[in-house]
Amino acid sequence: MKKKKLILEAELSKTDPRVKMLMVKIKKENYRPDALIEILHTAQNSFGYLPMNVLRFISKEMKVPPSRIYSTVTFYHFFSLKSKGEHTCLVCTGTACYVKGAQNILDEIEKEFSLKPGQVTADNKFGVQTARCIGACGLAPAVVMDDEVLAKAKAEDIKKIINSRIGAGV
Amino acid sequence: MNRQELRTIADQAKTKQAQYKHKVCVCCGAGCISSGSQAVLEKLQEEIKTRGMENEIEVVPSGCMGPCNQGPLVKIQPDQTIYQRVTCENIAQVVQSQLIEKRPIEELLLFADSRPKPFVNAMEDPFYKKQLKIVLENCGDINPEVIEDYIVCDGYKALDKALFQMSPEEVIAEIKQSRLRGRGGAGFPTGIKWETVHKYVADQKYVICNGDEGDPGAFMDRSVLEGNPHRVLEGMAIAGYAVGASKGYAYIRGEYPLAIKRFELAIKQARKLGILGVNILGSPFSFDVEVRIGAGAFVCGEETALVASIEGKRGTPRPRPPFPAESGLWNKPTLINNVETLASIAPIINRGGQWYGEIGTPKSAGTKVLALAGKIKYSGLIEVPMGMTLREIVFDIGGGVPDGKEFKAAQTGGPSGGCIPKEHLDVKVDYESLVSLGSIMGSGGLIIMDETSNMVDVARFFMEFCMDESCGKCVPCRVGTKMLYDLLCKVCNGQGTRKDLDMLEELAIYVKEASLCGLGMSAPNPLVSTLRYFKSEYEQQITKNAAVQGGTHG
Amino acid sequence: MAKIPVNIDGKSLEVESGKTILEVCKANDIEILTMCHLEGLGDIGACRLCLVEIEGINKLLPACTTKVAPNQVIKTKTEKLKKYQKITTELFFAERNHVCAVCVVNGNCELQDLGYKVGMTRVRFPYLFPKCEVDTSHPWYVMDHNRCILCTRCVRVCGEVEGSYNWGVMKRGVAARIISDFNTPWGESITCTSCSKCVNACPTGAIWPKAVVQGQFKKNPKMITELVEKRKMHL
Amino acid sequence: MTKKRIATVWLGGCSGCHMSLLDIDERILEVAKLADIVKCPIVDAKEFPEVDVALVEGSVTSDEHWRELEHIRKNSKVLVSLGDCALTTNITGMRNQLAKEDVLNCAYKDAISNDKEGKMPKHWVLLNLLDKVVPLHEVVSVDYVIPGCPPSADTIFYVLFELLNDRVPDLAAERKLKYG
Repeated sequence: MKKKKLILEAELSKTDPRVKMLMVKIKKENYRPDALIEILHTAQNSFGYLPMNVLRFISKEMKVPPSRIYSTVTFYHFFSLKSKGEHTCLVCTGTACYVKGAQNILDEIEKEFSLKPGQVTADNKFGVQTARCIGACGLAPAVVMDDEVLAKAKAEDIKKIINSRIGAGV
Repeated sequence: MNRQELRTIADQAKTKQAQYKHKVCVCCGAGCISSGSQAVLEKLQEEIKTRGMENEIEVVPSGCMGPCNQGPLVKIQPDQTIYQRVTCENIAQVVQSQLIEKRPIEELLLFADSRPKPFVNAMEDPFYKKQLKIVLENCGDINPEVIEDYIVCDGYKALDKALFQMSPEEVIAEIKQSRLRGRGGAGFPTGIKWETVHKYVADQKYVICNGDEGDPGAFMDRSVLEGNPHRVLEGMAIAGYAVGASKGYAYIRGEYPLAIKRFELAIKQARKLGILGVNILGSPFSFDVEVRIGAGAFVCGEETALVASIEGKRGTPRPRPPFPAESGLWNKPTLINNVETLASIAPIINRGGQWYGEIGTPKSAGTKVLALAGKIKYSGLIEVPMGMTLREIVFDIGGGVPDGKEFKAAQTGGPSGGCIPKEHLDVKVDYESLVSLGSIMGSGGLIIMDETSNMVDVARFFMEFCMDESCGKCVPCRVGTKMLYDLLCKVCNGQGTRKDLDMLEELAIYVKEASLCGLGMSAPNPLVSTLRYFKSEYEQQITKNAAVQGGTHG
Repeated sequence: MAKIPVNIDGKSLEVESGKTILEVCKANDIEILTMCHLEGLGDIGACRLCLVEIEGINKLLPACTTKVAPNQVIKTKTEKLKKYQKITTELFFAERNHVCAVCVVNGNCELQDLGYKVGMTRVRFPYLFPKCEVDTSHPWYVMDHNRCILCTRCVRVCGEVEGSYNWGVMKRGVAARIISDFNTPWGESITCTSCSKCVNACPTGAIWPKAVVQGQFKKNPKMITELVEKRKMHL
Repeated sequence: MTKKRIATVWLGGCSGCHMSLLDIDERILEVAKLADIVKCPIVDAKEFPEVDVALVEGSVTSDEHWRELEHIRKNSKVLVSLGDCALTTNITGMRNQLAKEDVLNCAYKDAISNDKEGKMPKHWVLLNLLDKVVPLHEVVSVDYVIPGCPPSADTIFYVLFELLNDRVPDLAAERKLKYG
């Protein structure tokens, strides 16, 4: 059986503004272990995802056992251990969107970019995700491109938008 | 601030509003924002300013107005005219024609493209006429980000009444008399829940607002939190007073950033006015609320899992008893109510439990907010009295199925609910009637399916959802839902056998009865209800297979 | 302690109030099947083997977490319960790769014993055959996820008794796995004290010491119970 | 009384169950009084004849096994899964975690005993491995089972003897269940 190598990531620098923000939040929550999820939200907001060194940092600062942190992070959909990509396309697969053809959009994206939900392109430019329901059922099928909700989405348009974003290289 | 000052604020705000000739609300619910209402709002403000009409016309970004599919929506008060699909280009025309010349723009009116004669007063349109708005009464008419707007509409009056004219026992009696039932899905009588928490003696109790609206196809709580957060806050404070809690948590889905933002703003504003905090409105009662952001786990809608999540752990449920009312958050007595339940509290206190109890059916009192979506002409958010028939909701309010297709089934209650076929279109939408058909009221999602929907596939879709969302703690749900999903896939792929159908039925009952929490107990519902009403579709899938059986392996 | 009357399987009993149904049954020689329960550890009601029927309650409740109440009429051996116990057992076997023939605890396994007790002759449900890792990085012990039934006895003994919180559960549903620290190899754990409590708490062949061969290892879960009792004595 | 006819078959297994069957020793005489063993890996018979009882060892690992098992089912009054492989796939099922290609490569190309240019066996008369090994009851209906790896001779004899005497064996009630 292959042994997983323990990857020793670079220690976080305390001068990193993102780390500072995280520290402020941890202090504000008084190092209380029950605020773990709030703190993870803060960390993910500033880092974009939850890299292992950030989790180690939180574990050390809050004195919460590693297993507890890892089990919490992997329980919730919202937290990601991997980078989601610079640009993200989130396709809602809630019931209303499903009934109105969300799967077709996902299929088309997979055809065009060879990405399945949860995957990111090799250059980390673009990632595809699904959500269980973003609560925009009246506008089904809904797609969230970066932070913008696109109502009544059509596969063709989505592909165009994605291409223009990746191409723009912003 | 004391109660006198609160009244002064209300009076001042009222006087200020009276000077305006018109109030123009631009819907800034999440639906309309994604249709571009933010730009419309800015354009409108600019237009009013350039015309120098700021003292005549009040422009308000409001919460959800209902027909999300037609957005962005703009509502003109007091005429009650709603314009649909308003763009920045239309704004000048709207101001000129409607506000100055008092001439409604026919082609922009709500449902202008689908009704032979659209209504100038939108409230006369069947979409609105059949509704009864209690929870949503101010939603779409006030600016959810301005506390004064809420106070003008008798906001926090119920809290004032409860704190100064009623004992906690009287508040509970009023709620009991209203026969309000939990709107989160199970329909447990709210008054009895409050009474239970009230009777436990503890140094600390908690009130939790459950805004973890996880059902795919449901956006009622989201709209309430976004459109009228103060109403929920008021409900929480009254609940806190009644049960003796000084601390509240609002657990809101991380997927609803706007709702979180507005609710946090509402808390801040209320604290500033002394409506939250120590000695509320000068009374001895103290209460404060904190927001907890959900991180994406459907099972956290289950109250014991919700508690675990607020404690910062994996959101796994635990067996009940003990119920949270006895031992909840940090093992203290905890009241957990859904957003919509809490939003129903203030009107009940203001207008009396008897008034509320007379709405709806004998067993299910009051109104229910429903989210209409799927294959339906007018999708969106509606509120109807309990006991309205499904037919009225789908055809009179929702306008029926579009594109000349035929209605096939309505799915209620999300992944915990079932499918109601067209034979039962005349079912009354209330807790008991839906249960008798093998579905549940749930949180209020109503997804309409037309003849093109494959019901076996629908069952598979929901089973996949439950399998993914199973926390993995108990065996029936963890392994059972996976087995059911695999079997359903097999049937969908045309490889199922009669034996598989029998196994589906056997396992479904087992998962339903042996699972630990509500997720597992209700996970088989969509499967069971489709098996009940659409068994022929399952059988078709199997007979298709009978012809090829024996040769497909390898 | 106050005594209250209850009726279990037709027998009228006077039992101590405040006890769980499981404790009461044990004290009165009424057999209840369990798997996630280990005396001394906190109960979680997860395996659903100890479900009982209680008159007047329309749900099946786990005996391990439900306290007895006065005049309760409890049934522990109805046909329905027996059927469900059998299905649960089958699902345990179908979920992971329980190849008894090559397992170190073959013949000394709580899961096998459970199968014999419920009379499981075969698993009617399709085996899932998940791909599971075997973590051999610890110098003395092995964690074999093929045999794990997610009872979380190891997780609880590690946190509640040893206090080192090496074990946790990651992900959810059928993808859930027991993890050491940050899902890192057990041998590299910064919290594990190598105390072997998890080895003895584990009911199956999921955690075992390296120095044994197939069918040769006998666990001692009672040791955990005794340890917890001794700790309470403050000698 | 006419004698019953017994067949024993060995699909994807190690023959250990048959060894255990032979371990019933002198009790084979009791069986012989009641039945003839008309087909067995150690009896030279080509076709599978019609029988009263078929004991099938091993799991279904290839298309050939599948066809054979279907044939056995058609020609047997009572079909018994003999041993863990037949029941759970046991050791043979351990390859189910892997892709079929990896399994074949491991055996025919990457094994140390192979020359560097190992060749995949590919001919229409050769059997084709199934993607997944399956237990007997996922292919045909099975009447009785004898778990164990191998089942003890006592258990095998018990089941066989009961069946030959037209009684219903009940391993659970007789406390004869044993896995592994």
